[in-house]
Amino acid sequence: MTMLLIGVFLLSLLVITAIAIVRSEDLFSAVMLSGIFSLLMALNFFLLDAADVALTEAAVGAGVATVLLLAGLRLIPPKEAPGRPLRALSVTVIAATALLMIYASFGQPTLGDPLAPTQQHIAPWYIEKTPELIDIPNIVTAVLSSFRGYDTLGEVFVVLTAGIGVMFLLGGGRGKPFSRLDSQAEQGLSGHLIPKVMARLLIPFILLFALFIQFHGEYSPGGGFQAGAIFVAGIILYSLVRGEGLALSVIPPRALLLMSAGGALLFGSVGVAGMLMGGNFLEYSVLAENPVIGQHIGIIVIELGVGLTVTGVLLSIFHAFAARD
Amino acid sequence: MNLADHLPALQVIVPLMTAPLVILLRNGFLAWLGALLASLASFGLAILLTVAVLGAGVPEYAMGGWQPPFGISLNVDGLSALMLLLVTGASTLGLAGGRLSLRRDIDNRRAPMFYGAWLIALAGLCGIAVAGDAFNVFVFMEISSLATYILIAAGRDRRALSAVFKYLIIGTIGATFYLIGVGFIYMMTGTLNFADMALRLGDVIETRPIIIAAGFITIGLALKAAVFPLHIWLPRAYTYAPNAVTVFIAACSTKVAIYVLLRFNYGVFHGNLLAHSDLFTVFIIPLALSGILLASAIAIYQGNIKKMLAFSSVAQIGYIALAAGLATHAGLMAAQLHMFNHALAKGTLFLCVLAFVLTTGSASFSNLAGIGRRMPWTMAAFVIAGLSLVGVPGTAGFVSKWYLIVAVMGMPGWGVPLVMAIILSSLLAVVYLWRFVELAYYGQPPDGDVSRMEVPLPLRTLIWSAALANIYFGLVPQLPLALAESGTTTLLGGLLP
Amino acid sequence: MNPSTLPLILLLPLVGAIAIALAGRWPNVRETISLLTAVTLAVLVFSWFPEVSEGLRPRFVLSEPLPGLSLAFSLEPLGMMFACIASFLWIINTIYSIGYMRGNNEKNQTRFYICFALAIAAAMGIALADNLFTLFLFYELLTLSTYPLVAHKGDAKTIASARVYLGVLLGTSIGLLLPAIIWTWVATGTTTFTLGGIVEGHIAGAAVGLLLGLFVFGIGKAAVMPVHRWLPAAMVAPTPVSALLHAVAVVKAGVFSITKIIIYIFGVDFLFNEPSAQWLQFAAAFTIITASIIALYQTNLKRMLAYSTIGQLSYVIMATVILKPMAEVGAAIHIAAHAFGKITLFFAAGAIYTAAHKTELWQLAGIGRRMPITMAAFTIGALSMIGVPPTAGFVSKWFILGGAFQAENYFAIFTIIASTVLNAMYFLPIIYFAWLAPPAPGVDMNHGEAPKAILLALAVTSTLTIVFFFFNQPLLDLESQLVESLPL
Amino acid sequence: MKLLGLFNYWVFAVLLMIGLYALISKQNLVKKIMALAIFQSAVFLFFITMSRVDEGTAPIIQAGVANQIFSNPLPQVLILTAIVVGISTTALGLAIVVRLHEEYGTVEDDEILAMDRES
Repeated sequence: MTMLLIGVFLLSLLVITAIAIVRSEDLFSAVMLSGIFSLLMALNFFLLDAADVALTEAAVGAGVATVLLLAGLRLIPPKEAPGRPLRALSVTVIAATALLMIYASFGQPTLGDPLAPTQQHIAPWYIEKTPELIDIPNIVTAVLSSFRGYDTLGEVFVVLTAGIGVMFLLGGGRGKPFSRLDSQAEQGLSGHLIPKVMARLLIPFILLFALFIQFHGEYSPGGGFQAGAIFVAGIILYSLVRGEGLALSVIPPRALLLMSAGGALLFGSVGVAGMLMGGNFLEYSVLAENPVIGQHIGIIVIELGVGLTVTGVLLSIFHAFAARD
Repeated sequence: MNLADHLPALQVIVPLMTAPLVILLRNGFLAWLGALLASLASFGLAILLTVAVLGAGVPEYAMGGWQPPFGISLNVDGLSALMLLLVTGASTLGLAGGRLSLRRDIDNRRAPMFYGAWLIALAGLCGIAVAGDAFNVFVFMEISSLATYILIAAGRDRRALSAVFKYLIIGTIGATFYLIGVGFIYMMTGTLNFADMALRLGDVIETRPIIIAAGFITIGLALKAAVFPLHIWLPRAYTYAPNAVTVFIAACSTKVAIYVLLRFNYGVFHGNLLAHSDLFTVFIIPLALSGILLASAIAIYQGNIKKMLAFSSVAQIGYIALAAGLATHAGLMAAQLHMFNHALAKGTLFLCVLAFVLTTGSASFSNLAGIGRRMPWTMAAFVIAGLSLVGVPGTAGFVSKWYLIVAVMGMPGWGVPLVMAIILSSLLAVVYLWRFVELAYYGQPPDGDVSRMEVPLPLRTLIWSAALANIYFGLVPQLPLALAESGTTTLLGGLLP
Repeated sequence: MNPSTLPLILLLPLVGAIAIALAGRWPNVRETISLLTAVTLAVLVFSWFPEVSEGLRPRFVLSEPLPGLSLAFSLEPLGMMFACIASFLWIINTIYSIGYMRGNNEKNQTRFYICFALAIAAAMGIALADNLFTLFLFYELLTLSTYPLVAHKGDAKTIASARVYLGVLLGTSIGLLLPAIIWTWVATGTTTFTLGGIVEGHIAGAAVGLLLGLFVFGIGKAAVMPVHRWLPAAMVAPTPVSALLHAVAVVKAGVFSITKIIIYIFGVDFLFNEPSAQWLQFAAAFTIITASIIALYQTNLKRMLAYSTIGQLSYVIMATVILKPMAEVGAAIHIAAHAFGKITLFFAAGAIYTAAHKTELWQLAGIGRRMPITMAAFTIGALSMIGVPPTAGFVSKWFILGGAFQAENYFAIFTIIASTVLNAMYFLPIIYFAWLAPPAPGVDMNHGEAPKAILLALAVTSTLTIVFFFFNQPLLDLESQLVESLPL
Repeated sequence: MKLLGLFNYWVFAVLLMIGLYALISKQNLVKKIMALAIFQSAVFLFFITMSRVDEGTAPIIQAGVANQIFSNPLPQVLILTAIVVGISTTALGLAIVVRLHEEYGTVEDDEILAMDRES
């Protein structure tokens, strides 16, 4: 009951934040609010027993998205043009839809109902079979990378596509090419002592944490995607401290491209290997004598692929935005 | 397992896995070549799958070796094969015919990214066509959509950017609506697999969430499919995209959304929700009808050939939606045939437009006056494909229109007015096409120059092969017919007469 | 002969068209090819004549795109006759065209010959059609391939007229004919032309009249009012094209299709006993009389001829809907008779235009002395239109009237007589003025006869108009087969 | 109690509509992208709500503890994917907005539309 009430409180906050985002005319504050929105959302997910999702939402919604929006706002005016009249028709349609959905909710199973169809079909099978077939503690990781590994392959390609798109749109044209970035002009925060020292101290830990998330994903919440996002957060922090150019020299753009494409290829080649060794695409069981070991190998390699691609793409995107002026 | 059993997976993997390799290339030509080869290979795979479907059938493919509904399955039936042929064929046509045009639109340095996106779009569309899992469809829908946004944004006109942003917003809303619908169904059935869904839906049928789900899915996919009046993103996106891209997406991307709509409405809901077909019919037919008539009428007033053809696409989507909305055997046949035939005609038309723009540099009517005398071969192909679009007998377009009209006549009470609407819109199609044809043959070129300036022979050959395919499938439509027949059987599952 | 060679009849002009396209750079070669194709085609078509006369019905299915809808060809008396007329007149028209096009230095001659060959191919397709679907296909093809011919000149006025031409023909065919075909198919499950009709037992009552209406007005080429507008509009075309439209292919295809549909889809007997179909003879009669009256008021020679054609076409339709054996034969023969007469008239008009650049009626006064051969031919043609013996027009009118008496259809008899009088009223004065009146003031009379090619063509067609009066037995025998099953 | 159990779904509906409303009525393109994020987040909430089960814990098997009740892992997996799709869309959309600003000098939708009409 207490949990439920906390949930209600958090959700109400969520709605208020959402309204504040929509109403705010200053885009900077809107970006900050949407970071808060994501954190609240992550908290909610945590309450709802979805640790992996909470971690991801925090890393992506509050972290990556905020940084991206800020990088974008560097290039565009941060003020919204003053208000325009509401359109009565759209308001009516939207309100009606919302009421309809609320009306429909009375036919739905309530929160946490153990008899809901979702808890009866398929999901129990995952929970029951994971120890036997895959033998890793984190069921979410098992489903993500093995039972529904094909979706995850698709997810990696979505990320890669976004990377391709940003590089295609911002990588050419009027912006400066990567190689000619002037490290003199962009000193970042290096003039400020305290952030510099703090960051220096933090960065190694962040990177270490990322590696932990990457390789411990089978046992605890986490995996390639979250690891990539956190790794990127570390690099971005570094670049804030040391200026763009130096951060870039740590990982050259061509290497980023190789990472992005290589990660996706790595994932795919695990699948093809399964095919060559007599199984179906993405069938890890055939990778080793013992099917369970095969699953382990498959999961570790594809998670690595996911991590590589996510890191490569996110860094490319960040640099593409940063290199534009 | 032998290789033949892997065909459904290979259909997706081949273009998907080639894409990261292509973006690593540094040379525009090599990237194009790589993309073309991968696209040709997928076309070959689609043909193999088609042969298999028409033969013994294609067995279900369990991804990762996990049997559905626990794992993700790939299912290929006649309708999927039809879509695969369309998608891979259109992609190959666009790439093969678009070399010269793309070389102009996209600078060499960014070309590998562009071709990578092209292959990802292709893989995404193929992925939707073979998917047997509702969430997997969402993932691949997003893959193809994101990649398509990139392709459209590559247009040289700055309006390509504003068009693509609108498309991105509406496309995402559509996909999210779809996801919500899937969520509601999952909530009530606990499964994501199409076949399993259809099986388990019977128990919870007529509950509020399922009805809401049907609404969300239908509206979301109608947004993606640009069913009138949810089409606002389409004309500008088609117009300002690079010409080769228009050849590709105009022929197949909206049809894939309709494909998913068919899968859901018939494969999943229909057998369970008895009233569903009536609801669907009542919802979709008025929209389809107004699309058929209004979009055709709007097309008449366009001054840009690409925009005119784009509005024509909206009208043609109306035909498909109308046929699909009839919820009869004949209607589904007509819908599938029209998808195939319209893709054939539109692909050819846009390929001709590509050739026009290649030589004259613009797609506006004023600039294309007299083009028929300057490029007689291309223009003749345009006329043939245009006739197919109108539905003149002897062309592919007639076959599907015939089926459509026969299907419509079978509707008690609706028959005659619907037939009249279809015929009226065919006449409107004659008007808008003939406006251009007349201008092309008898108009005065802007600079008064009427010397010959045809595109190179390989491109002309390609254009003519596409045009002749319109005639071939008008006289020998057995292949699409067989596929549509097989598709209809699986869609209805023997539920309807 | 082997029925599988039937498609050759279509293929030949198509191949001719391609050869003409390739030979476009050398006018002499191009025109030789045109002529050769025409002659070969005529020989090929006529070689089927004996077989069909003997009662054989060669049939060949090329493909079957949809169940029940096939692309099939067959030869039966009506189609045989149409194919013979069209292929034979094509030869003469080609000769004439060479003279005309060169004489007037027309542009884009290659396109002209290509489209001409395509139009003939389409006409052959209509003649050989074994079912409504095939008929419809070639009907549309004929419209499309003649459009560039009508728009030949390419100026704004021509384009506008060509737009009317295309708009009316395509509009009616898609808007009315196609639904009619679909209706027939849905109701009967077939579209194959069958002697005795296929509709009986499937459609009855007022629906029959409606279906007939869809067919008659859907076939705009037959120019039953009010869908006749395209024909006067098409007068902007060069004269050989007018000849093609009025005599060789287009309008003939229209009335041929209607006749064929009435005989083979509805069935003569069935329709005779169906009161709801009776409206058609009134529509035809209205067209005959109105067109004749309008023709009276025309001042332009070609426009007058156009309205004359509209009236004559409805003769055929009128004859068909008398629905008596003799009248059916008369209808068939009138297609041929009118073709010979009208082509002569148009050739003469073209000859006058080529030699003297005259288009208006008042300019023709006294022209007979300058162009005696042309005007002699014109006179023969005009007499045939009125139906004066010894011309072709008399033969067909005789049969039509005979049929009307058989049916005791006094309305038809009256219409035919009234229109004959009207025809005489607009043709005879021209003949009189051309031969006997002095030239109108201010008209340049310093011209001679038309080019030889034109005169040759004129001579042939006018001779034919007369020969047909004396020598028509083979055709009569052939067409009698149409009504063999019916009591004469 | 039963009503409170549906509260999550109501918030889902309200958030969804807030997002949709902002998408339709806001002219600023960056704002539209943020609205898209809210719109998608609502769906995440919807799925995750479904996955929760009373007395359950996150679906991670702890050694030595028997008879644990786990929340449903499947919606969580789906939403992990959907979050990634969402951020990818945001990134691409933002890149397009940056390019639009370079080409048109504004990021207000109606102003861009007006410029498009002129050309």
